[in-house]
Amino acid sequence: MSPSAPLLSVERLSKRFGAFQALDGLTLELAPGEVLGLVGPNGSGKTTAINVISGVYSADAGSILLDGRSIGGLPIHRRAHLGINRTFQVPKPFRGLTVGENLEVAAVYSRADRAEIGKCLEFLELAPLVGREAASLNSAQQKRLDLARALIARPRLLLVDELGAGLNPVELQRMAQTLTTIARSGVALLVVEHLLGFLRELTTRVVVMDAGREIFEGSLEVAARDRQVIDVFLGG
Amino acid sequence: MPRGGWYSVGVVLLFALLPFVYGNHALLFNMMMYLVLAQGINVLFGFTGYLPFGYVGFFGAGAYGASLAILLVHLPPVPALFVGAAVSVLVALLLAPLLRLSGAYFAIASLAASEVVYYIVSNPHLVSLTQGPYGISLAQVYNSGASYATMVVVLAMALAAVVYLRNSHMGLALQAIREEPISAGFAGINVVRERTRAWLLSAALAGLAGGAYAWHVSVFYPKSVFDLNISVFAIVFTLFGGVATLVGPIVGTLLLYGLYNWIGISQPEYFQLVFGIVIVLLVLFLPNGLVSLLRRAKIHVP
Amino acid sequence: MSIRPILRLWPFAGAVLLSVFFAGVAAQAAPVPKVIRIGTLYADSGPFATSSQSQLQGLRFWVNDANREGGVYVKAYGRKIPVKLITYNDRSSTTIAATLYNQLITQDHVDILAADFGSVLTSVAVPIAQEHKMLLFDQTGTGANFFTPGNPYIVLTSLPTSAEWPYALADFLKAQTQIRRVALLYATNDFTGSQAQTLRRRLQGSHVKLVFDHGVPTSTSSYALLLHNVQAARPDAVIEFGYPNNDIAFLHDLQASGMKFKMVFTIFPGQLFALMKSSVGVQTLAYTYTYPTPPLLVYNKVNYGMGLDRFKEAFRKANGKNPNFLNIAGFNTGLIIQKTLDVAPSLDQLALRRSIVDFSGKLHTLNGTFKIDTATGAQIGETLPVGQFIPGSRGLTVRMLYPPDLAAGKPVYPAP
Amino acid sequence: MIAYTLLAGLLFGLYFSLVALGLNLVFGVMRLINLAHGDFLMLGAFLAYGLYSSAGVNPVYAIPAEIVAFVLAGVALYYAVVPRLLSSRDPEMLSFILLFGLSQIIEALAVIAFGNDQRAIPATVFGIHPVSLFGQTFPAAWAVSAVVSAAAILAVYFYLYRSRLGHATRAVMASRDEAASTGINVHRVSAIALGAGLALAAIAGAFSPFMLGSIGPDMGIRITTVSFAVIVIGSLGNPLGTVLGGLVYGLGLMLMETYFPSWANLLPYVLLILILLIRPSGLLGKRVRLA
Repeated sequence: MSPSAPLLSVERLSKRFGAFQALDGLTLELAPGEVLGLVGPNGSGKTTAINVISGVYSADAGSILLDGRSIGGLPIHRRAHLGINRTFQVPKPFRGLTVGENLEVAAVYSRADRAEIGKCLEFLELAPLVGREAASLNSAQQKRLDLARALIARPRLLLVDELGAGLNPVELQRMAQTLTTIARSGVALLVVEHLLGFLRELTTRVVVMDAGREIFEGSLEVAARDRQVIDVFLGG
Repeated sequence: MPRGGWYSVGVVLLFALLPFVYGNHALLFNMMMYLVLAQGINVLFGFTGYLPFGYVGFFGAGAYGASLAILLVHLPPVPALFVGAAVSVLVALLLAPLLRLSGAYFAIASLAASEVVYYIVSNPHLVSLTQGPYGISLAQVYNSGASYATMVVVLAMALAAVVYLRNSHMGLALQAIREEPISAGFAGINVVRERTRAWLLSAALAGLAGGAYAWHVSVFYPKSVFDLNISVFAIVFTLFGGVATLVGPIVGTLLLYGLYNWIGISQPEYFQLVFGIVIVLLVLFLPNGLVSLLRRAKIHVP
Repeated sequence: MSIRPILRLWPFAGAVLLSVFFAGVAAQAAPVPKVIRIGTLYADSGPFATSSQSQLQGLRFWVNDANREGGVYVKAYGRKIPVKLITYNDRSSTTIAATLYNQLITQDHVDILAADFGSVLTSVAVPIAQEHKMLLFDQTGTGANFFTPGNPYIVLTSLPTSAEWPYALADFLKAQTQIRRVALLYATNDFTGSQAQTLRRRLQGSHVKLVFDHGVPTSTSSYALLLHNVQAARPDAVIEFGYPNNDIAFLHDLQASGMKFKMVFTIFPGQLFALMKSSVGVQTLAYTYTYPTPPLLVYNKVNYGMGLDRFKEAFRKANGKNPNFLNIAGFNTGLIIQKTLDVAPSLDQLALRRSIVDFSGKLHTLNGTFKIDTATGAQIGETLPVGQFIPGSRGLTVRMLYPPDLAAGKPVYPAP
Repeated sequence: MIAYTLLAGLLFGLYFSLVALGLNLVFGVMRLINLAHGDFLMLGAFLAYGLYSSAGVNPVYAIPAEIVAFVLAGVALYYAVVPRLLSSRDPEMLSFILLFGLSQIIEALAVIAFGNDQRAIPATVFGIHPVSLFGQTFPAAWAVSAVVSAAAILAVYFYLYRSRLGHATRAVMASRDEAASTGINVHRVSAIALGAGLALAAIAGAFSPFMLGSIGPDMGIRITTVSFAVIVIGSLGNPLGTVLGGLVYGLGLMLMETYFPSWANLLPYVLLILILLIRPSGLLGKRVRLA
């Protein structure tokens, strides 16, 4: 499908929490610069997929390859150094630090050029807030800070978890542009999103999940007419 | 001068000069000891969020490590002090897996760990090694002036460590870990390694303080260097002043320990009551300690 | 921005303020004494509180008694001077005690320094006194390692060093032909650990065998299971060495277990009789053995200060209760201080020590013969005999058993 | 010998279950570790001691007084601080520190009120004859304490599984938010659970003079740690798992006291650390939150 060799390739990934099978053999691939949407009803395993790929949880079974190399056993910071980064559904900035310090610490420990901080602040419209404590930012600002913290580490694969939730239409529009710009620079994006309108701005290719499994892969338009997909969303 | 440097120099000079005008050196010595321990708690709790109830375990390990280096290996006291610190760090390394536990579990597990160290050191079967419950006598190296001077140096080291953390990326990284350990990982920080380093640094400070204390009193029993009240005092002083700052633990120790020696000498049980009430009020009304009042007034606190 | 430089000065300002504060506290020392200042510590809480307070009560009784006569005669000044007692509360903590001993020496400039009760709270005073060249009147701190020939700044006033306590006990056991198997249970601290060691050494090579020999932490408060182990060793005699809390818990659990041994020995019923009686009951104490001390033990050869009967009466009048041994120990410390001031040509601390050496062995108080090892300052005069509690119509009385010159009868063995 | 040790272990095991039960109940309902647990036990011990020494009341008859006093204290404590804490940013750590402060306050007040002497209630209060059990003789006080412990554990079982209040309590244990959304008065249920937890501690306290040795104001922190070890061994948040933890601890302690007495002091601490590190879920039960 993808013209170039895959950046990320996930095979038969499984994860169980007690009696609950959150991931059940998920398989997907992502090329550099590609944007893939991950959709599905609540509890279908989207966020778990991101958590397992990014290293927050370890998988019970299956493999995660980056550039063909297995990263399944690596701790989070090693994955970050290899180019995987992410945002959170509920943003998790370092609340006691200033905006500037949030990015400074990420830049230093990602071995990034300190000059990137300024660019990143500009790019995400955070420059005026540089001296503010992160805890004092509003939710949309915290989301941008979360994203900035991820970008400063120069990711090649960015996992985006429900970035649209809670944003107003103007902010949504800007965020879509921002993510598109990021993708155009060659970063692969895996986007978990409820807001299909927002997702449509970013990509046409989606994977639909249900009960930890992929039930559809293809364009958003085709998915909207797919029988199984409709059942899952409406009947589920 | 880095942020907070002048304050540190001031405090160290204060304790270097006070003995010339004030004769109760034991009081000054104990105050320095608590300053060091409060900063050690600060390194761990303030910067990483782990509350070590059993912090006194490192203090005791340092006291015993230094004493045994003097008694068994016949080292001079100052090198022995570093053996004490090394013993503390070794104990901390053994206990590093405790850092996998969160919040209250860590606090209680660390308390249990310090009791384990205490019961091993004081076990009658180890009399030939540790003197068991019969205590240590360092009468042959007793030197109150030199041990006082040593504690001044240890204090300087403790303050320098916190000034470093307040000004360095490591300090920033530790605070990031405390706030959001997962995000910290994505910021590229090796969470396990950084907080283990803070844990070892904190243990080393307590070990140095313990060694200097052992030298200064020169006769002590296991119970006196593994006394849980030492942890309690240091924690209360730190919380009272305000964590994750240089000045908070200093202010907390000088005020509360000063007050303790002023009033507490005649009515100590009322002091425990005051401590308890201070803690409860702090949690309910001022969880970030006294210095947060200054912050609210927009005064920068190093 | 202008506030910054001022803030930087804070530490220095603080230093000055603190210095002024402390200097203010320090600025008072009288060149000509209107009073003789005696400094000591006590514990009103913690494990040593009961004992410490009794000892202080005895010393304070002596102070009041001396001041009623216009003070004590001080040879150095050729006249009577009132005595002033300066005390602080160390809460049974050695850390606090160290600060407070320093406080007494450096801030209050006491003329005479007396230690708190027991080895633990005395231990920190030993190096401090030596450093400040103050003679430490060690009242009941019997730890053997306090007394070294190199340190003249200590003298033990009211008890022999603990290692000497079981001399009579060991000889008594060896003199009983029916006793062949002895169980020894002791708390692991200086005080009782050294007694266990002495007993062990002195019984070696005799017909008496230690069939059980076990140390427990001083904090032990339950002996039920240990007693079971002791019973399994089938001893003829059970010797328990502990602090009062240990002895109480031991006797308490012994009674609860329903076990009977032919001979049971504990330390503190002979020193703190009233406390032990109220804690474990007369029934439990009956026929057990102990080291009787004054007031249970009466020395008749008193040549200095009140005799026991006069003391008991005066103490009862002043405090509304009968004196215990530690009251007498504290009072006895006062007597030794009084005698020292009476004969010492100056208040120089080494002169005090030399005078004590001079009257050592010649002084007989209600606490026995005061005699120190002149090289180390350790007490060797006051000995501890062995006695047994015998129930009678007037409650429990102590029958002296050993050494022979004090003996008033034969032991009731085995205990009924 | 071994029979005696094992039987003594069972008696002590039941008693230690009671010692820790209240701590686990409170943890289950509120997810907070009551660091003052041991101090409440100490207060219960002094209440029983006071009733005995002033009026000769047998500790068994002191139980109703303990229940009334400590349920009231628990409910009052709950409404005074807990709702405020739960709404703060880091409720777990803050409440932990607050309860630590409370523990200091209780200890200090106890010293002021009772002094620092160790106290004991004579074992003769239960008669002077030891009790015979499977051919072994034990102090009567041990048997009485074990029977009272078993009764208290049964009472907790009936409260949790056979009463409407208990049903609501278990719902709050499962999920505070979901319980609230189904109309359960979460605060009322939690306040009662805290009261019950303190009362259980106090009942254990009434028998502590016989099982733990003499009582004093400073006994609290050690008991809190031992209790925590017991509930971690059993299972955190599962009150009946406490019984398993208590029995394991009681048997372990008696075996150590018999065969390695000088190392017995280490037992609760070593067990606590090992279980937290190796099997944080306890012998039964679910996950402990890891950092």
